[in-house]
Formats: sequence, C-alpha cells, structure tokens
Amino acid sequence: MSQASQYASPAVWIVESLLVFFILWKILSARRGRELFIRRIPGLSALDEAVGRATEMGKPILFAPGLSGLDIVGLQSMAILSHVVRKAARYGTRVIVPLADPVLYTVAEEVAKDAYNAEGVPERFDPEDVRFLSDRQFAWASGVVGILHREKVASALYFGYYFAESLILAENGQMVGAIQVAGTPATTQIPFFLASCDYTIIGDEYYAASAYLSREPTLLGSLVGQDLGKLVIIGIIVLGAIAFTAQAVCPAVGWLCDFTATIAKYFPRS
Amino acid sequence: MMGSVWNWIAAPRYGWQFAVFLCGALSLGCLALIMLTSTPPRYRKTIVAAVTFLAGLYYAFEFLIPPAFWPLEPPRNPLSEVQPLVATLTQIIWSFALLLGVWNLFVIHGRAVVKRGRGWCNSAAFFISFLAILGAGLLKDYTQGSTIRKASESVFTILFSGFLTSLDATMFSLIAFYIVSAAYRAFRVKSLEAGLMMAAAAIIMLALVPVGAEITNWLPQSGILSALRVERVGYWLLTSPNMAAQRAIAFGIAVGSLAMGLRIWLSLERGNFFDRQL
Amino acid sequence: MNVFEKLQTIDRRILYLLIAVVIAVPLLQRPSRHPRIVFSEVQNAYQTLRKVPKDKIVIVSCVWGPGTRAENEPQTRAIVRHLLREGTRFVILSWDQLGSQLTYEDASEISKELGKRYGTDWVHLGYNPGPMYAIIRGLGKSFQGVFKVDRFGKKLKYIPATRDVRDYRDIGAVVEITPSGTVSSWIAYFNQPFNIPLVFCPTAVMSAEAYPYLDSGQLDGMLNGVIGAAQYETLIGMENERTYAAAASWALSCAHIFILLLIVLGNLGYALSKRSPQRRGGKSIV
Amino acid sequence: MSEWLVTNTKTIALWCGAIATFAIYSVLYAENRFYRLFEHIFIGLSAGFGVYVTWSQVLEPKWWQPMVHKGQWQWVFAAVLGSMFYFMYSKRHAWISRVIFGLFMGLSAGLMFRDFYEIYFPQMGASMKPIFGNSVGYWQSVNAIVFYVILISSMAYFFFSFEHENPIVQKTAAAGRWFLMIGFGAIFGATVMGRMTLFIGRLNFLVNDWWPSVQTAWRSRVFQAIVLSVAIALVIQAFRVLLAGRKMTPPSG
Repeated sequence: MSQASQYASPAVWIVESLLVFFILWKILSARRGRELFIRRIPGLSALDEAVGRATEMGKPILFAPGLSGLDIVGLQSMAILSHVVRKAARYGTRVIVPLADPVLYTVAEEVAKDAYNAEGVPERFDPEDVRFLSDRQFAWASGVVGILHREKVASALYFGYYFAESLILAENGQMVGAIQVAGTPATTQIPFFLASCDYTIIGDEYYAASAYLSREPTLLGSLVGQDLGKLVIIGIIVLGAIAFTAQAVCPAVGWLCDFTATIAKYFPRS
Repeated sequence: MMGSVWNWIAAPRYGWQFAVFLCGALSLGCLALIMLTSTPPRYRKTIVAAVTFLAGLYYAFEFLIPPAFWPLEPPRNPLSEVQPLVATLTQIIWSFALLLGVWNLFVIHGRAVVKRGRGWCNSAAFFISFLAILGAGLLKDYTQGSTIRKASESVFTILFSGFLTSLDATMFSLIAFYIVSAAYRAFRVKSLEAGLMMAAAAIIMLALVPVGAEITNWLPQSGILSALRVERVGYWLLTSPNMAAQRAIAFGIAVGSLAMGLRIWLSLERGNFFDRQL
Repeated sequence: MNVFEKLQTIDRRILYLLIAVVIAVPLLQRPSRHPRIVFSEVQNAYQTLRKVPKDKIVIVSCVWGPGTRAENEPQTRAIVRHLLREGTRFVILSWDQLGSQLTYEDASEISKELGKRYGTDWVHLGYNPGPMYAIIRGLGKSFQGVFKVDRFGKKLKYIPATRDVRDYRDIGAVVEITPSGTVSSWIAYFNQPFNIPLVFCPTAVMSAEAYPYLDSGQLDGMLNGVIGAAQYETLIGMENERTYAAAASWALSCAHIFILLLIVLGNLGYALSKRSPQRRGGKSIV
Repeated sequence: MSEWLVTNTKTIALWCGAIATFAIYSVLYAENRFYRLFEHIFIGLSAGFGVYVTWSQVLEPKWWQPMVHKGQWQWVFAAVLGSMFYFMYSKRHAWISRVIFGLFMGLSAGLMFRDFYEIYFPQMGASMKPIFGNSVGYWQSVNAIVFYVILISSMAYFFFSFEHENPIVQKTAAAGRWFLMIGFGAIFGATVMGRMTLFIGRLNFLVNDWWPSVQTAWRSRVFQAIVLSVAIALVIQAFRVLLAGRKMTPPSG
C-alpha cells in the first residue's frame, strides 16, 4: 500500500478533532481542579500485591516491557515501571528490567534512577538490573527465561507490546512459581496471558494504567476524555448502522443512497 | 536567491572541498552541542518540549493537510515529498543508538569475565559468538582474497543458518509445548468466564481438524441443522463474536493511544520521567 | 493426594513428553489414511481449479521458503498434481530464492511421475525479487511484458505453454501459497479488478486473516495449512497413499484431541475432588 | 582447515542446528547449564548480527556511502544527532539525550493521526451493517444483531469514568467481559494448530535433514567413540544429580 498518497478526508478531520477536543477539554478541566472518578481496575491493584510478595520472600521482581520501543506503548510501560520501582525501592526489593530496544533501554534506566531518587535511596539503584538483552525477539525471550530461572524471581510483571513470546515467558514464570501480572494492547496475546498469569489487564485498561496508579489529574482527565471519545465512536457506528438499515429497507430513496455512499467513501472497508 | 544559496550549500563536494565542508559541518554540530550543554536549566524543558512538538507536527501536517491546501502548482503536499528523507534520517539516527544496548551487554558480561564469578564461561561465550559473527560478516563483505573470503562466508553461514536460525525456530516452537500446559492448567470451569473461554477454545480446536468435524458428521451438509456442524460453529465463532469482541478492544485502544500520543506530543504527560527537573 | 487431585496436577514434563510423542508418532509412522471430511473451503478450491477452461492458464504463486516448507510444500504439491492431472497448464512464480528451487523440484518430480512435460504442460518462471504489488499490477495488462523468460532464460513466446498468454483474459485462476500477508495484493490489484478466481493457501497461523475475505467471496477457496493439503489430496484421489500431508494432519488432529482430553481430565479431577488445587496459578484465570 | 570448512559448511551447520535445537528443548525439563550456554550464544550472535546488519544494510549504504563516496557531507549531522544519545552517560549533561528522545517521541506521536485513520476507520466502516431490510437475509440479520450486542456491551466494559453501579450498566459490562472471554478463547483455539506446526517443522529438520548425516557419520569409529563418551558422561551426570538429590525447579501442575 502506498502510504504517502493518502490524506485526511473531511470525515477524518471531524472525527479526530472531536476526539482531540474531548480529551484536551477533560485534561484541562481536571487540571483546574475538578474532581474526577475512575473505577477500580483489579489487575492493577495486584501490582502492589506483587511487590509485597517479592519483598516478603526477599526475591527480585522482573518487569518486562516486551518488544516495545520508544513509542506510545513503550512509554506507557515506562510509566508503570516507574510506579513499580518506587514501590519496590521503598522496601529495598530489586526490580530487574530486561529490554529489547536499545533506546527504550536508556529511558528505562533513567526511569529507574529517577524512581530511586524520588524515594530518597539513590544508592540502591544497581545499573546492572536494567539490562539490554537483544533486539531479536526470541533471543530476548531466551534471555528473559534465563533470568526468570536463575534469579528465582518472586513476581513477574509483563507490560508492553508482546508477540508470540508472551506464552514462553508466562509459562516459565509459572514454572518458577512467580506471581504474574500482565497487560498488553496486543489483542492476540491476551489469551495466553490470561491462561498463565494471575492477573491480566485487557485492552485499553493498559492505557488507563498510569492514570489509575498515579491519580494525576492530567491523566485522570485524559481517561474521562477517552470515555467520551469512545462514545463518539459508538455514535458514529450506530448512525452508520441506522443509515445502512434504512437504505436496505427503502432502497429507492435517492438521498439515502447518496448518504450511505458518502459514508462508504469516508469509511473505506479496507 | 534563497534557492541558489541552498543549492550551493547542498551541492556534493569532493576532494579537499569535501574535507573542508565535512570538518565545517562537524564543528558546527559540536558548537551546537556545546551551546546545548551550557543552556540554563530553566530553558531545558522548553527546548525538549519544542523539539517534541515540532517533530510531531511534521507527521501531523503531512497527513492532515491535503495537497489542495498548499499554495503549490501542481497541488501537492511538500511534506510528503521529503518523507523518504525523513524516514532514512530517523533510521540512521536510530541506528547509532544500537551501540547503547551493545555497550550495556559488554559492561555486564565484561565484568563477569573479569571477575571470573559464577557462569563467567557463558559471558565468554557471549563475547566469542558476538565477535565471531560480526567478524565473519565484515570479513566476507570486505575481503578480496578468495581463501579468507570463502572461509569467512562458511563461518557466517554456520553461525547464521546453523545456530541463529535454529535457535530462533526452536525457541519459537517451545510454544507448542507451553500451549499444552497452559491449556491444561487454565481451562478449568471455575467461573463462568473461564468456562466460556474454554468452551470457545475447545470448539475451535475441534472445528479446525477433520477428526473433530466427524463428531457432527451425522448432521446434514445444508439446511438449518447444518449450522450446528462443529466446523460451522467454529467458523462462526471466529468470524462473528470474536470479530465483534476484538473490534471493541480495538476501538478502546485506538482512543487510548490517541490520548497518550496527544499527551506526549503536547508535553502534557505526567510521571517521574516527565516531571523531573532537567 | 487422591486420584482426582493427581488428575489436576500432572507434571508438566509428562505433558511435554506426551505431546512430543503424539506429534512424532504419526509423522514417523506415516499412516495412509486421509481426512474423510473435507471442509467446504477446500471443496470450493478444488471445484474452482477444476472448472478452469483448458485454453486458460493458472498462476501458482509461491511466496514460501524453507522456513515454512512443512506447511506450504504439501499444499504446492497437491495443487500441482491436481493441475497436471486435469491437463490445465500452469506457471509457477516464486518470490523466495530458495523456495524457487524447491518448487521447481517438486513440480518436476510430479510431472515426471505423471508423464507430463516441462514447457508444454507447465512452466517455472524462477525467482522474482518483487516488489510484489507492482508485478501483480502489471501482469494483468501484459503478461509477457512482466515475465519475459522462464527459469532457464528461455523466452516465454517460444515456450508452447505460455506462447499465447497475453493478459488477464488468458488467466483462469490464481493460487497463492504463502506464509505471510500477501493475499491482499492479489485481491486488490488482480483478482478483484479482473474478476479472476483466487485460491488461497496460507499457513495455519495466517489463516485467521483470510476469514473475512472468504466471507465476502473475495477468495474462491482455501487450503488451511497442512490439513487443507491433506483434504485436497483426498479430493484428488490420493486417500490411500502414504503422504507427508496425511501424516502431519494426523499429527495435528491427535495434538488437538490430546489437548482436549487433558482439559477434560483436569476438569474431571476438579469437579470430582472436594478440595481445590494447592497451586496458586491454577486458581483462576481472571 | 579453511578448505575443509568450505566443503563441509552444510554438514557443520546441520550439526550446529541440531545441537542448538536440543539445547533449547532441554529447558523444557529444567533450566540447566547447556541451555544457559546456548542462551548466551544466542544473545551474542544476535547482538553481533544486529551490529553487522545495521552497518551493512543501514549505515553503510544509506549513510557512509552517500557521505564519503557521493560527497553528501551534510550526512555528518546525522552522526552529531546520533551522538546525543550518549550524553545519558554524563551526569551533568544527561538532559541532552532528552532532546533526541523528544524528537523520536514527537515523531511517533505525530503518526497517531494517520494510524488512527489507516487502522481504525476501515474497522468503523466495516462495523456499519444493516440490521434488516429487503436485501438482508435472515441469517445476516441475526449476525448483525449479535455483532452489535457484543460490540456495545464489550465497549461498555471499557468505560472507566463511572462506577458500574447502575444495574443496567453493570449487567452490560459483565456481559461484555463474558463476550471478551469467548473472543479470547477463540483466539487461543485458533492459535494451537499454528504452534504445533512449528514443532513439526523442528521435527522435520531433525529427522529429514540432520538424521541422514548422523547415519553417514556413524560409519566412522571416531564418531562412535565420541557418541559413546558423551553418553557415558550424561549417565554419570544423571547419577550425580540423583545421588546429590539436587533440587531441580519444582514441577508444577
């Protein structure tokens, strides 16, 4: 497919501006101090349990961001890492972070360092705990499997973009008896995490994670804006469904035909 | 006027001119870096935010502004024309980062080898295999002599198709085993959710193999009852409920990643990494 | 620990050994029995290729290489055998350097066995580096403009099988045998615009992607992985031969049944035992 | 030596592949030294190969060649930008690496508008189905209704900004989670076959490619001696493990 030849149609402008508007509006109103509510996300509450267990057992925690690079998924993973490292730093529990992307590795190191600083224990940070393993999918997986067994990790947290290696890691984590929590936007890997992990957060709960963990007004506002955005999408689909149904019921009405043709043009079915 | 100056600067240089321009550009780059190092802390965040915003603006405008809006004849989006260049440039800059990761590997394994602690042989094996494949690869590309070239080609083939691809494929195929233990352990009907997941998986597994299809072979091939044949049910599960559920997740992720992207682009993101004083 | 609890906590190593045996035995023993049930998409693929007029040619496009040989080679062999038996001329395109050699060897072996001749009954066009969409786009307008010579460098206009193939009007069907997401190029640039039947032979992993296309009728048939190949062999009357496809499809069938059996055993143990399992991981999947 | 290497490349590669295969599969029993060694070899090889590929396929043709051989001196700025990553090792100037991170974060964030269109607009389009009408069959109607029920209830589950206390919302979201589980089960079931064929592929390699060369090698006495000594070493090791009662990774059900 040639990418460069496609440009935003008016429909794209309308839909994307609506979404951007709702998200920014809610972020700004939250920053001005409006109280916002978000519901409980069980898998994320389990993160604290995982840190607690590792502390009790005196064993390290593994935090694997999958194959994510320095993109939106990877940065979200770093936000969760920051939370975990801070919690762990408080109790002096090690967090091992194996990475598959050289650039994200540098970010992860900074994030870990910052978290130790924020807890006032910068001396506890061991640079060897944040390691680059390999940017090759299964070489990375083989390395993580090795760490899981050799370091006898008590808790394994998988947050980031995962491909087929998800099950390899989760089953080996299961083998060493680690408590496991996972979250990924990769829909095809969620079933395997569900099968092998103790807690799995699914779909865009992954994107809600940083807001839920930090209770930062900006992030909470964004989350509320996202809900409005989802309503916009549902609205569009319902509208489309009504139009297509109406056209199927009375196929002879000219303007209905034109309208559905316009929808089909702006929402091409690939 | 501007155009001719630009053309003069951008023209290829050879010989001593090349050396002068290269050194000039290098010094200019270093100067910029030195200026950056002496930036007062209160401007640093602004610089980072500005770079982030401008970089994002490029791809945003490239997509959002159709060719008709640009005052150009024939109508075109000039940002799209430089897209290959931007792609190459980012790829090259990104490539320079590779050594960051390799450096980290060297530090960790180098320390292990020097200390001769437990498992230092493995770290030595890391260095040997690293150097072997890199050396063989470069030797085979840059030598003319037929013996060395042929030998390095052989070594490269052995390391690449012998080891690397086999290790890759075998590691991948481990999933065949893990999927068995995962299914066995997880698919217990302890809750409605677990039961539904198990039932869907079981039906599809039956539907995909002919042996499974024999179970409902007594049902007719056509007519209403045929919809109950296991291969039809499996196909329907995959295409209808599964597709709807996956779309629901996809739309949530779509908005979630849009919001996250927006926060990063506009430097609204919060968290230790983003809040830190630079 | 009573029997029911044991049923729930079989050592994983035993499971691994068993699944290895379940898969290896049919592969090594090579039973001749083919699947009795043939899925409708395989049936449709067979009918599509059978109905190709004898004055038209079939394009067999092979994207696979050694990496997915286990799945794509049996598909290629079954399709080639069927076409040779029907007496429908075909050309093989390969998009993989090593795959090009493999597909040539497969087709020559079958053609020798059936007493057919290279050049009159089939032609191999060698390795094409791509880009795939550009070549596909071009061949509908001028077949011999895109492909000039066969694998041995002989001009297509001097080869009896391809002499009269000019454009899409002389092409009866396309078979795409692939381990990756290449089928959309054929649909978008060739089969949809020129209304030419398309048979899709993906690896099992890629097949999920094909269902929407099958649903919308953009694909005229599909051989899903090695099981599809075994079912196709049933259709072309090889149901009593000891083939790799039959063995592999048995291995896969057995593996599926084995996993289902394990699930049943685990649940039986769970349902019959009073106490819940001790291991935390088995507690709940949610 | 080099001649022997060149003539026997294929055989050596086969044997290396077979040994690597066994090494990785050994982790199925328990993590062990053999696996550990090959894990490190794997990481070493992929790092070395990564550097080689980055040089030979990106930096050499796209950066070095144009700069040095085609006189495009401007490319040197790319190296300056690339060097900014390495400021992270400096305590005082670490923030400069943030500038280049910012560049990449910005680029990936800027792509979100296009990504949203390319990935999700077609899905929205495909989700607009007529529920009934003249040209809509009975079965199509049922499927469309099922589709909307699942889509909307599953999306309801993903609303975060209000507590699911209202019974209607609660029920809808709970149903949404059930439907999601059906979907995940379907993905799980559909993946099994593909994963099993991966193992079939490895088995094929061992049986069809490697085993013939074992049979050839078996004719030589040296090889027989090697196999015998390896076998004896393995048996001794196994006994040592058993006698020492060394604990392997505990099995789990």
